[in-house]
Amino acid sequence: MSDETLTADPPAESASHRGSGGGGLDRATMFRWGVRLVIAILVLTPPFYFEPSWLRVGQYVMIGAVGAIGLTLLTGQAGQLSLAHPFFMFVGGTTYCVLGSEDAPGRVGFGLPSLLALFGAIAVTAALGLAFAPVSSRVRGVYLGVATLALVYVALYLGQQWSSLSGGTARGRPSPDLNLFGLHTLKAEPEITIFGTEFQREHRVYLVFALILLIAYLLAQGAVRGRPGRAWRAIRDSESAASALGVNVKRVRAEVFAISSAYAGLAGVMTVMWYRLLKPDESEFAGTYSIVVAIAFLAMILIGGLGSVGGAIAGAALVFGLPGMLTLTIGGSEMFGTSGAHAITPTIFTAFVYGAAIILVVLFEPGGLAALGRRLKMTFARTQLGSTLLSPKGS
Amino acid sequence: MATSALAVENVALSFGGVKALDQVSFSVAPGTIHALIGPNGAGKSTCFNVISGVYRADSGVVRVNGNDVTGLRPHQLATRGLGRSFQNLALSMHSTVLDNVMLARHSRTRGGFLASGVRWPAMVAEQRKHTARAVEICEFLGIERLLHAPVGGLSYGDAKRVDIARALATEPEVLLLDEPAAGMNAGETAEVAELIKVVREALDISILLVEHDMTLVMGVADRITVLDFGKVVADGTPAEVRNDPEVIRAYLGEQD
Amino acid sequence: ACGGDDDEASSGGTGADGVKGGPGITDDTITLGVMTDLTGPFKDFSTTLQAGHKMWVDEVNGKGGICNRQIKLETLDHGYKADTATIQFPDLEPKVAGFMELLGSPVIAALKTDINDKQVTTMAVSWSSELLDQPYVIIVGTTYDLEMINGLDYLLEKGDIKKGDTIGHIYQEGEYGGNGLAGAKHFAKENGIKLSEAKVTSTDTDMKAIVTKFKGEGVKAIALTTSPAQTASAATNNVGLGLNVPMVGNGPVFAPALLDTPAANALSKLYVVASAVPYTSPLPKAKELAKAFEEANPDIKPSFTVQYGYAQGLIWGQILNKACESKDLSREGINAALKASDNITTDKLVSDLDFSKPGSPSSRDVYIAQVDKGTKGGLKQVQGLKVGKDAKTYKAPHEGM
Amino acid sequence: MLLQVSDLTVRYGRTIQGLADVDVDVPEGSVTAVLGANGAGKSTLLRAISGTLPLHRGKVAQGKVSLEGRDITRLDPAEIVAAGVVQVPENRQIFGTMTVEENLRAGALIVPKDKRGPARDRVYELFPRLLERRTQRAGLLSGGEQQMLAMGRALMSSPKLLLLDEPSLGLAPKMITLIGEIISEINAAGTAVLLVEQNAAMALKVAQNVVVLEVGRLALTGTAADVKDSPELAALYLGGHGDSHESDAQSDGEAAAPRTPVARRTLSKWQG
Amino acid sequence: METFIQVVVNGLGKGAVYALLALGFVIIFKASGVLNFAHGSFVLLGGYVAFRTQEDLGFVLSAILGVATAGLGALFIERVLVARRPLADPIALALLTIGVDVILTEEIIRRIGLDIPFLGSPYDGKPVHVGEVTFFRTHLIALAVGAVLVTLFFLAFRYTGWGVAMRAQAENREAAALMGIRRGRVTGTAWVIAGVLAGVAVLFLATQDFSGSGLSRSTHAIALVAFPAAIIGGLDSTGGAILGGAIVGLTEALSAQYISFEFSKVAVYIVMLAVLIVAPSGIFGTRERTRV
Ligand SMILES: Nc1ncnc2c1ncn2[C@@H]1O[C@H](COP(=O)(O)OP(=O)(O)OP(=O)(O)O)[C@@H](O)[C@H]1O
Ligand SMILES: Nc1ncnc2c1ncn2[C@@H]1O[C@H](COP(=O)(O)OP(=O)(O)OP(=O)(O)O)[C@@H](O)[C@H]1O
Ligand SMILES: [Mg+2]
Ligand SMILES: [Mg+2]
Repeated sequence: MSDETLTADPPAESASHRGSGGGGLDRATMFRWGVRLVIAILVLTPPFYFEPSWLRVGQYVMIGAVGAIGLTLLTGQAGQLSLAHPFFMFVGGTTYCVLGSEDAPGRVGFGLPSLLALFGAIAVTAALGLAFAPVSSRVRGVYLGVATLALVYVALYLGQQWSSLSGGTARGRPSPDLNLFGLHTLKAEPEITIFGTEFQREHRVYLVFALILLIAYLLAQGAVRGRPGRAWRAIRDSESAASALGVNVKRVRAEVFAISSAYAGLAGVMTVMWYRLLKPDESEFAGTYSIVVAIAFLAMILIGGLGSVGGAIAGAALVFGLPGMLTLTIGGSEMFGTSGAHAITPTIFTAFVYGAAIILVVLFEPGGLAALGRRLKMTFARTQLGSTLLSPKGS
Repeated sequence: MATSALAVENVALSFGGVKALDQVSFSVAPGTIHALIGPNGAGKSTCFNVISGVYRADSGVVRVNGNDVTGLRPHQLATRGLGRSFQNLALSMHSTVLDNVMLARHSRTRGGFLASGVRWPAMVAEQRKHTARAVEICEFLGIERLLHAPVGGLSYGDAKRVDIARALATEPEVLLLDEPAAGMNAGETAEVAELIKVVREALDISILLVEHDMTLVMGVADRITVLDFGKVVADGTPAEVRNDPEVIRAYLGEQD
Repeated sequence: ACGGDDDEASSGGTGADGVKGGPGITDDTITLGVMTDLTGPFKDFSTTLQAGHKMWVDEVNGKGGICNRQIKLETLDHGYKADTATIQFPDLEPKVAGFMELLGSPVIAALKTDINDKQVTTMAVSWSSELLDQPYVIIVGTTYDLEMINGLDYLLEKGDIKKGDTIGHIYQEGEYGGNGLAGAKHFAKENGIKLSEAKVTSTDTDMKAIVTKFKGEGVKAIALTTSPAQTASAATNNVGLGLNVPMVGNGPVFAPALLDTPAANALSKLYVVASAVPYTSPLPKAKELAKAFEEANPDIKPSFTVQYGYAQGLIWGQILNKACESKDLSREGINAALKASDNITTDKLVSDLDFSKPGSPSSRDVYIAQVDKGTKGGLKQVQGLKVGKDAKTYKAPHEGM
Repeated sequence: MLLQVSDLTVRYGRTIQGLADVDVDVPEGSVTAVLGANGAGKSTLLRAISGTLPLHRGKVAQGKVSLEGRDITRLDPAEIVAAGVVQVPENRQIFGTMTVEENLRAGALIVPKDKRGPARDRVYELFPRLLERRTQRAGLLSGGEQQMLAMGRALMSSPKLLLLDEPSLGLAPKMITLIGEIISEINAAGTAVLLVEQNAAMALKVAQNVVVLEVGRLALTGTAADVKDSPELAALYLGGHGDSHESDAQSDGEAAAPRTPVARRTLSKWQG
Repeated sequence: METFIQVVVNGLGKGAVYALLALGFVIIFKASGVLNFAHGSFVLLGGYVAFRTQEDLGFVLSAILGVATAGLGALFIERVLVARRPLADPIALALLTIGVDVILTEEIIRRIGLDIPFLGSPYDGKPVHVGEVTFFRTHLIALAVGAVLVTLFFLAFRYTGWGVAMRAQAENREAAALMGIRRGRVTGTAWVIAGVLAGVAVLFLATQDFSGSGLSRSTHAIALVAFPAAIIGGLDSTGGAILGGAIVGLTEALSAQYISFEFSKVAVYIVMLAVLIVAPSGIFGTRERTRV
């Protein structure tokens, strides 16, 4: 990607060197908080306006965003190409189900509290990511990309073979409810009413996902701007230099792979919650944990701008969100044929739009949406209003 | 005799048929500037690579402050007070200058994914302290204006300064500089020479220097070792080396 | 897709004619949902299935509809993708009284809990007996396990296989193949026959390795629970590698388009077992439908799903009529009508169906047809509706719960 | 006039100005030296001539480069090479994964087949070290060896105009002398050379004309003899401290503070 | 024993086609550093054109037309999309190929509609029996064609300036431009060749000897199976592509026979992982070595 995308934003700690000094509530800070407030409102209010279908699209986007953040850390920041996300999603989802549900005939379950199961899933995927170190710290570039593809096949195979854990391809196994201190996220009943507003299941799932995404985002952003991020970018650019400066390259490579795996594992848990079902795929080319999904994640982080955490979310909105949104807007439309051998059905149309969107992004903004955002910000900063609001001294 | 800051003893390394280093021995006395010179391909950078753990020598021993460090990995050496710059600028071209320099503080600071992620206050405070130091070093090298510029857009000479700043930022006891003045004109080279001296004085460290600019070498070095075809062919004070006929023949050429 | 319209549709009140309404019911229409695959692997299958639906809808509406209401279908294509279907479902569900078609095992699996939560009666286009524990899911006809048992019974009767023989079974990963395998296992156990299993995924198309293995093991017949493409490859290699044994497969293993491929000649030893009539069945109703279909769709290759789709309509018609009689077209009313239906008939397009015993397949009878290039639709009926001896005794997974 | 650069202004990205209104002439058969501090725009000038600016996200904003009267300002680099201009870029840029020999082959792609062998022999004769390392991966050569290879690769073709960006970078004193001799020799054979050098002594020895750049602008043009003979000029532009001629280009055109003189810079010991 | 021989014969036959596909990946990767995800759709494109024209033109002409279309299609994509972004990172270009792949595949599958397109009727489905062992003609011809094409390519690569130019420009665009190498020509040629190889491969892939579905989404997917073949051999090695193809074909066939069919795909990847742990750049791939 273009140079710009690969640059981390200047580290937060360095702000003091840019002369903003004082630290009081200057206009820039106010502006920043204002922007955050607007985003928070935009993200948190949809449950009150949108229908369940649309909320599901939103939830799905957030799953993609969490996974994509993990991948952008690994691929964008640390330069390790990985297609193994579906594998870790699958493992995360499976672990959550195994830990969180009761033992049943033909199905292993530990019946742990669901929150514990959630963290267990993250821990297990992180550990597995670490266990892949012999490959992830030795193999590089495209070779690593295809090597990680092996894991997708392993997931497919294990999902089929190990049905006591996965539930088998035929039926899968239901997701345990996420019980957040008495709040049943996934159960249809009871509906909770707060301040006269009904919180249906889709509302609850949406808000819980938003919370997870927020935490995932903040952690990643902090790491990127801080010490780990510097090490990642350093090994991406020159391993020997990084190592001569005191970075344990093998360890950092293994660690970032594990972190990325944990993100994927979390996305896997969310996936299971979204479907309320864990179901291994029947084939490697179609399904929830398939190669198509691996490529979709790659597309997200590239569209978003390699290495950019915010961009990963934007990329997820496009890649995971667009098809759903199109389905809902044009799904039953008469404009498209639904019969006949060669009809352009909404599904095909959606694929065209998706493909075209990818091409357009690369052609017109090779730095991804993150670069576009930066550019808009720069343009805004040059306007009268922008310069007053954004100038560090608020002058 | 005080233990030397850095000692290379009978180090040999060959690549295929090429003997890049052939029983090389020399030592750097504490607090001195020691130059390593020799024709192109003589094995100077290879020697640096062996000292800093990038290459593993076929035989021989490397000591830092008297301790045997042979075979340690580069990052282990970095934490033992060995800092180095690179002949061909191994910088992160897409990162900012400050980012590049801060990397050198990696092993001196704590803070993994979670601590950085939640911006653990103790960690943030520590990072701030180290950032201030990184900025101080950049000011010292005269690149403070470029702190937030991506390295990729710098001119060659400025990039070279970033590389030196980064080596300094590891807070080394022994500093290895590989051609720090390459790509600089006479005035800038004099500036670098001055900086090297200041560094030695202010930080009280030992410096091993590879450089082809004789004005610089002769001006700053306390002692010089000359390599040719992987062998030490001369070792002495600048004055001795300058007049060594073997050195003139192999390296300096007929000066006018 | 914004709110508003579904409020009227889902008005739980009672209509002008005193019939209790529900989602998808208005005073003059009954809306049924269709979630199908028009772009993915089941494109061929669904295209003709939709034609069958349409024939039924037109016919019923021509006669004044059901319960004085016109039937309307809301169709969505999910392309065999569970995620798309998961998003579509909450959008479509409030608008419909029930689902005329829900296709695709990953989709059905993903929507199972939603279907239960919303209590929406759903006709699944899947014949897995694994689904029989679902109170709101209708399976029309015999399940895959029973199809397979019936088919193998047929070969046994014919003398193609006997006790002590080995037979090979190629089956697809997932609900479909798993259920077929359950049948084959039952048959093998009952008859002292050795079973060599080979699992494939839906995207595998080259069966050469498997047939080579079967040949090495000396199998006497090949059972298939596969996709048509896989069937074609298995058949070609069966002949190509010189194995040449009879093959028997579940309903979905065959598609008429295969007869236009080079595999056509190799397919003549394939027997297809299904609870729906073959396209060219001599049955009068089947003939009538075939004729109507060809007139309306000259450019689409015919297939048995034309009649099957029509039969699905007939079944829904009987359920809705029953619900109408009880003056209750609400979701509960429809499901109660389903549960009370112990003898639904479809002019023999599908065997008679009994939905009153939860866990038990609605029928055990099958048609057996042989692939025949000369026949339209490619299948020549070789045995009318019949239950094999092992099929009678077989106990489905959720039976007797 | 072989090469005429007139009124050239170059920008990197949208705002960074690399060169402003620069005029340089390279007469046929001459050696012209380009001198200047780090960041003065020397490499930028060569990139503008060889057409490789776009590869650095830069573009010619104004002005013109013409070769023998033909406008080559926005031509593709390959076409400019075909027109007879070959550049040895800054920082070597050899093909690291290819062997020494393959690097030389890559240098001779535009040369008729029968000329390739002799050209290669000549390079090996000039740099026997390269002959010794013929089958070695170029990326594993020492810095100086790579520099020799970069030079040798350019010598494989016989251009009208050779652009050299710091050919003495990282070379031992003896090798620098040799490079100087080689430049004079190919110049004598008819090739004009535009030479960017930090080693002013060597540059002044081989060059007839001198151009000095300062913060992207032309500070001086003259003959080598003039510069050598004028101690003030020499001190000001070639030997003096770089402090006064600092580039302000990076900081969006804002006037930047010059580097603090070395004498006033200090570094305290780290008290960690 | 016969079974074993049969298994090996099957494996090598498939391996030849994998090698053709793998070589296509390798060439594009070598010339432009791009991992081409659209390779599968080149396969579909060539196959589709050959299928639609074979009734009118006969097999030979339609095959030539199909191969040519695949080559030109690849060139078109290179010219219109890839070449437009000379500065883009190879990964961004890989993304571009994903976009192209989605559209092209979806469109061709839509056009195929309910047809089941088969190719290769002159040699397809006419096995030769030698004792108990069956040789499929499709496999034999694929082996022969593969050997010839790969050798030709290898020679061209070795002994013409084109090979050097290609590697030079993949490694350092600026330096290559300064050698007078025209980027467009070199990458353009590479894409054409890759497209042609894909077009040739489909003439074997869409046969009943190879698949039961003719040309379908699965054909497209097979192109992805060639990934491990390219990787095992080493992405920048032509000889490696051949070896990789053979290894993948044999691993698949042997593990399907002696372990289980469903394991065979995993087996291929496990073999690949094992190779990579020992040789991180494949068997013949140039080890990424840098010095400081
Ligand atoms: N990794 C390697 N593999 C093979 N040969 C190598 C390797 N590293 C160095 N060499 C060879 O060893 C010799 C010494 O190289 P080295 O880089 O140490 O030289 P140097 O003294 O630093 O020269 P310069 O002044 O040109 O930088 C050179 O001839 C070089 O080609
Ligand atoms: N790719 C680039 N992007 C942005 N700015 C650039 C780029 N390349 C050069 N510059 C800027 O343009 C100015 C001129 O740079 P140039 O490389 O031409 O200097 P130079 O005279 O060759 O210096 P040196 O002697 O250090 O090589 C510098 O200020 C530099 O920061
Ligand atoms: Mg060196
Ligand atoms: Mg320069």
